[in-house]
Amino acid sequence: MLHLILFFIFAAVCIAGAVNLLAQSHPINSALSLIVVMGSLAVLYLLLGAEFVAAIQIIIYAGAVMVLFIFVIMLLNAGIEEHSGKSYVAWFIGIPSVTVLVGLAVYSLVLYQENSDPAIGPEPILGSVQAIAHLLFGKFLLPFEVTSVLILIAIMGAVVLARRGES
Amino acid sequence: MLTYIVIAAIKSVVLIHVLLGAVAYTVWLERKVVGHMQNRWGPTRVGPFGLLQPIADGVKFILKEDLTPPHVYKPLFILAPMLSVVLALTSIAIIPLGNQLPLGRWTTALQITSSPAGTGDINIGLLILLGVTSIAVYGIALAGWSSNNKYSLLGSLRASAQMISYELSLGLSLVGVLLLAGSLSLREIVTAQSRSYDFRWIPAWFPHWYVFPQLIAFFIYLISAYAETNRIPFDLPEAETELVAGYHTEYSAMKFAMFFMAEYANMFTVACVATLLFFGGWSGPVPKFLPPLVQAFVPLFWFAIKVLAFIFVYIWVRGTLPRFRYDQLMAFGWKFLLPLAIANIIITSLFVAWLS
Amino acid sequence: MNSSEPNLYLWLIPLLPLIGAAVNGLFGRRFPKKIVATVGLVFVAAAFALSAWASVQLLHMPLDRIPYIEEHLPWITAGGFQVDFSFYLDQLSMVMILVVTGVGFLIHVYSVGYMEHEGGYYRFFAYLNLFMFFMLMLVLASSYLLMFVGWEGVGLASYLLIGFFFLKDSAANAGKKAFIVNRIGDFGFLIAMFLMFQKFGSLNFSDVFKGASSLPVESAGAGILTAIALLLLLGATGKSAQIPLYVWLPDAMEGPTPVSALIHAATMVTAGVYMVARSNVIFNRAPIALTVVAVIGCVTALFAATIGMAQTDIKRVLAYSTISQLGYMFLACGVAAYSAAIFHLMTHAFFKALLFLCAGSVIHALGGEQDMRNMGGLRQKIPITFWTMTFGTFAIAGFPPLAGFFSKDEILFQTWDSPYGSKILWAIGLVTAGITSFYMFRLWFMTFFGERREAEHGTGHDNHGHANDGDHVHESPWIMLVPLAILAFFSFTGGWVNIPKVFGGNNLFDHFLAPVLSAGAATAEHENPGLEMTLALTSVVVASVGFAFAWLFYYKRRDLPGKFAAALNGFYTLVRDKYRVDELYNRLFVQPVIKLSRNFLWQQVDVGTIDAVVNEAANSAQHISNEARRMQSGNIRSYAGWVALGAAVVVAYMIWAGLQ
Amino acid sequence: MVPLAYYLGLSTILFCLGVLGFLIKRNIITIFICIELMLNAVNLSFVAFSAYLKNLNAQVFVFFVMVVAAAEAAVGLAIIIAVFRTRETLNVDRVNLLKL
Repeated sequence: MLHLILFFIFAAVCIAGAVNLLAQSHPINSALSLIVVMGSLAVLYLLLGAEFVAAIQIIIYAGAVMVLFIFVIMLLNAGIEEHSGKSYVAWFIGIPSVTVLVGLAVYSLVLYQENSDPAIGPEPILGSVQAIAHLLFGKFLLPFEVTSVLILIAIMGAVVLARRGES
Repeated sequence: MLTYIVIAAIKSVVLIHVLLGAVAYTVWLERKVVGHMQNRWGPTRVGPFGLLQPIADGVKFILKEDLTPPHVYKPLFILAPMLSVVLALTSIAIIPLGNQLPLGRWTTALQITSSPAGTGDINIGLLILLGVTSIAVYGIALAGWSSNNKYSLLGSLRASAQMISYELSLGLSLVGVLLLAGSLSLREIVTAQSRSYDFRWIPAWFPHWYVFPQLIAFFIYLISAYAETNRIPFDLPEAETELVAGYHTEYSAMKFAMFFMAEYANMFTVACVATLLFFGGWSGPVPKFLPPLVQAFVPLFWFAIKVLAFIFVYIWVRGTLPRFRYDQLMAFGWKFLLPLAIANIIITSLFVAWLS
Repeated sequence: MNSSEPNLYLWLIPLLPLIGAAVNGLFGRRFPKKIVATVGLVFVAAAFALSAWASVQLLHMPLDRIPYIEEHLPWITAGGFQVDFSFYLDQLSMVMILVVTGVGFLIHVYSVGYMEHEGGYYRFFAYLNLFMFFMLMLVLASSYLLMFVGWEGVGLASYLLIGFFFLKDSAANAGKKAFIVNRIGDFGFLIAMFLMFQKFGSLNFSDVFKGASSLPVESAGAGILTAIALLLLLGATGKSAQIPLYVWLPDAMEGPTPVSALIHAATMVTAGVYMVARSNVIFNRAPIALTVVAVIGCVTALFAATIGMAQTDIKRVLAYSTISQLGYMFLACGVAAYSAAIFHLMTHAFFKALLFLCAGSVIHALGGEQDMRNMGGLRQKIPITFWTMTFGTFAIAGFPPLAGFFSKDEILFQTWDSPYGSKILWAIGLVTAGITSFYMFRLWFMTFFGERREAEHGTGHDNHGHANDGDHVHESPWIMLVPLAILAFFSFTGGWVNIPKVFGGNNLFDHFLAPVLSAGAATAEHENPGLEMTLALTSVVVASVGFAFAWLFYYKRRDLPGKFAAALNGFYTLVRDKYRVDELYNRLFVQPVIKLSRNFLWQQVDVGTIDAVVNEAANSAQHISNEARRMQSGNIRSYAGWVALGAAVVVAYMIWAGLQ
Repeated sequence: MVPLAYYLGLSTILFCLGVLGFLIKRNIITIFICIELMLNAVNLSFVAFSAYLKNLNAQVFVFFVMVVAAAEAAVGLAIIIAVFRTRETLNVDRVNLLKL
């Protein structure tokens, strides 16, 4: 019961944040509202018993990635976005197909809801740190290392790209 | 369930007030200590030894005109200080101050986020702590940007860069301790430190604090903590000589006070974490002759002592060391502390593997 | 290959020359001539030693172990079709490898001296080693397909070596001619292999022969075996220069003389004979094919011999004699006297190689002169060459007790006596023998006797390092003479391995080869010595007659030949122009093909169809992209729109699929 | 007890909002933020599934997604800075040529 209430609260916050993200015309507001979304998502993760994911959601996403965004916004001092000409493809193909996507998703979810047993629920604590660690350093060791390489490459790329072109 | 919520609420109210009081008196303490270090008296006028000085300051802050300059981006300008102070206070919630506290019918843990039974602790306390501190950047960054002032902007840019950079070495320095304790729960880490050593040749009475096996990690933590809290010698974001007052140049009255409080609250958080991870938390001798209720409070006393010691060190360093140059700061963080922390992790993990 | 059998390392035998070829071919350009020669010789010598050792091992093997098959990694495996890199050693292939490596080595040695002053020294030895590799593959192969690899390989090597002086048009063309004519034969060989696979489901000798021996003799009429046999024969005629595909061999004389000796006399051209002998099981069950073989061989022998009489180019004479000797071998095969064929193959390898090398020595001595009319009186000038040449000439003419005598008489006797043989064939063979001895002695007299005649025309074909003047005629260096001596020795004694009973021998060679060759074949047993004696004497007489004529025409009365030719002018010119077969082929086949290619294949098929398709494809692609380009507006959001559309479609499909 | 469908529905809504933002926003940074939003939506469904199917692998995948997102943010923002240096604008409609 408590779970349900919390879910609805934070889901509402999520959607509100996302909508605000679109509504705002200033990128920094969009960024902040995304942070809100992330925070509430972290809470939802906790509800789902994925503590580790929740924690790193905060640390990595909110604490690092979004800071980077804010940082760039501050650096470039990005102002209100101007309203240039609209893209017809985006309007007349993109948005309809998005609505179609929503419709399909809802439809399939309804289908699923009809023929799924409500008995199954989440474990209290599934994503304990130990469990994740065992997966990460056992079964998924190679991908893990590969991601570290990826990060390294990303760092170099960022440095090369952002350095002033003294050429 | 309900009682649990109520108790939690009560606890948090109490704790916040205690913390704010502590913050206020830390300011007093700081002024005193630094004063004596510089052969001055520090505050003496208000009350005996100027003990009422903090209250006077508080009144002053509240009564001052809270002006918002034009050209600032208002919503964020207002949001920023709140954000920082709220986050600073939040992090205290995770910290366990002591063992169970018997209160008549109920016994509860001296910690806000403890399970209804009052015994347990959230498994990932430390992670949450790190998360909260990592969010703390926003307060400063937004403040600087929103106040639309080049000094503020520079200050906040510096601050955010510096905090992100040192967050790494801070987190990594803690990993060593985690490896030894084998848990992320602060309470378990503390209990792990009450175990006796694995080696015969160390006497039993000698405290099994992780500061001894993790000395390097401890110093890394200390240094990065100073950077995290933007204290001297790393207080570049508010370096008066370079950029007036850094990110809170444009702030006044209560908003400024909030930043102020946030800074000191963060100091407390850091000190608490250091105490818990490196100095055995609230563990310490409990004299048996005292009445049980008092006995229950002795650990809290020990904890407070250790934390205050840290605060003192903070002040001491401030009174002693000059300020770094920014590039020095960054180079030091990335090129020295980080590799050192990683090396420490490697050595520790090898050690642990060897033990098991 | 199970461990109980002794390992003969057959795979090394072909490999060694290949290594030599690789080394010389890849790095030879930088080596000095000495190293090139050393490499070339060492590897061939090693191959020879190894094959000798293997042969000794084979001789000590119990007969039930033979053929010794050495299987290595699989080569082609497709469904039921399986061909391995495996080698097959029995008495037949043993003789072959010995001849190939032995004679080959001697010729290598000879070439060191002969090619001294030629360009592309390393190239020459690389090709020569390559040829050795392929030839050994050919004789050691354990399946028709692997044999075919060697078959093609030697064709390639011979092409390269004929066209060795590729700056000379005639040489290049001769190479091409040889290659193309051989293709025709290979075509027959291929079809034969298809048929075999279709019939026996395998191309390994053992399986094919097992299958074939289970079939009845197609005495009634032509069956599949006859077809296979005839197609194989086509291949053989191509490789061994028999009618109708002999035309390439005389032109092949454009190549350096050692090449002519090695490839176009001793080894490669005998591959056809080897193949027919190897397939004796098939031929024995196809009497018609056998008859065809015999007739072709016989006719070729006579035909080539007659041409040989009128040639003036020393190498061409030898070339035609080679053809006619090969004809003898085919005749022997045709009368199912395979051992006789192989025997003659061996002896022929000796004395023909010898003759070519001597010719080469003569040419070398005369600084590239090849026209016999400009020779003469070389007896004293180059005595060693003269004597060795004499051995060779008497051997090929078939005077006892030289090698040629025994092998040729064996053949003639079999032709007379074997159930497949006939008197007519024998008669032709006999006549051919006479002609052979005539033109050989003609060559001998014209070259070595009388007085030296100056060069009226025709400078050297073999564009040789020396200045083309006959004044300082000199004997060849020892490195060329030693092989001559050895070969001379063998052409003297080579025949003694198969002395028939009449002369107190006991047909060692026949019995040695019997397990392979006379499997179910009704070869004539030497049961009536009287007849054999008579035949032998007859052929000796005929040979001496030929000698006498030659002596009369080209030594005693040199004016006679001119008169003679004038007397029967037309025939003489016809013979001199080799019966104008080349012109005939040219009109019959070459021109039509060229016309077809130019008018139809080029202008219609290539330009009209293929190119058109390609161009059209390119154009349409261009048009399409011109349309599609509009999508690439560079506007990120429109891209996003397209992506969203795609996502919607995919999701819709997945849901639909899930509902099915 | 919260049904799985709720979580999935939420993640769907978030995702579609992200796509929508990508379509209608013009500021390149905002568009980038929308991408992050989509990633988060996906993560949510990952975690939900892992919780309901009692299978941890999905959470590991979330971890990987985050790593990728971090890398992408680093590079992407660097690109944005470079673009801004040359174009002096963050409006994607103005950035529609590969070369200046």
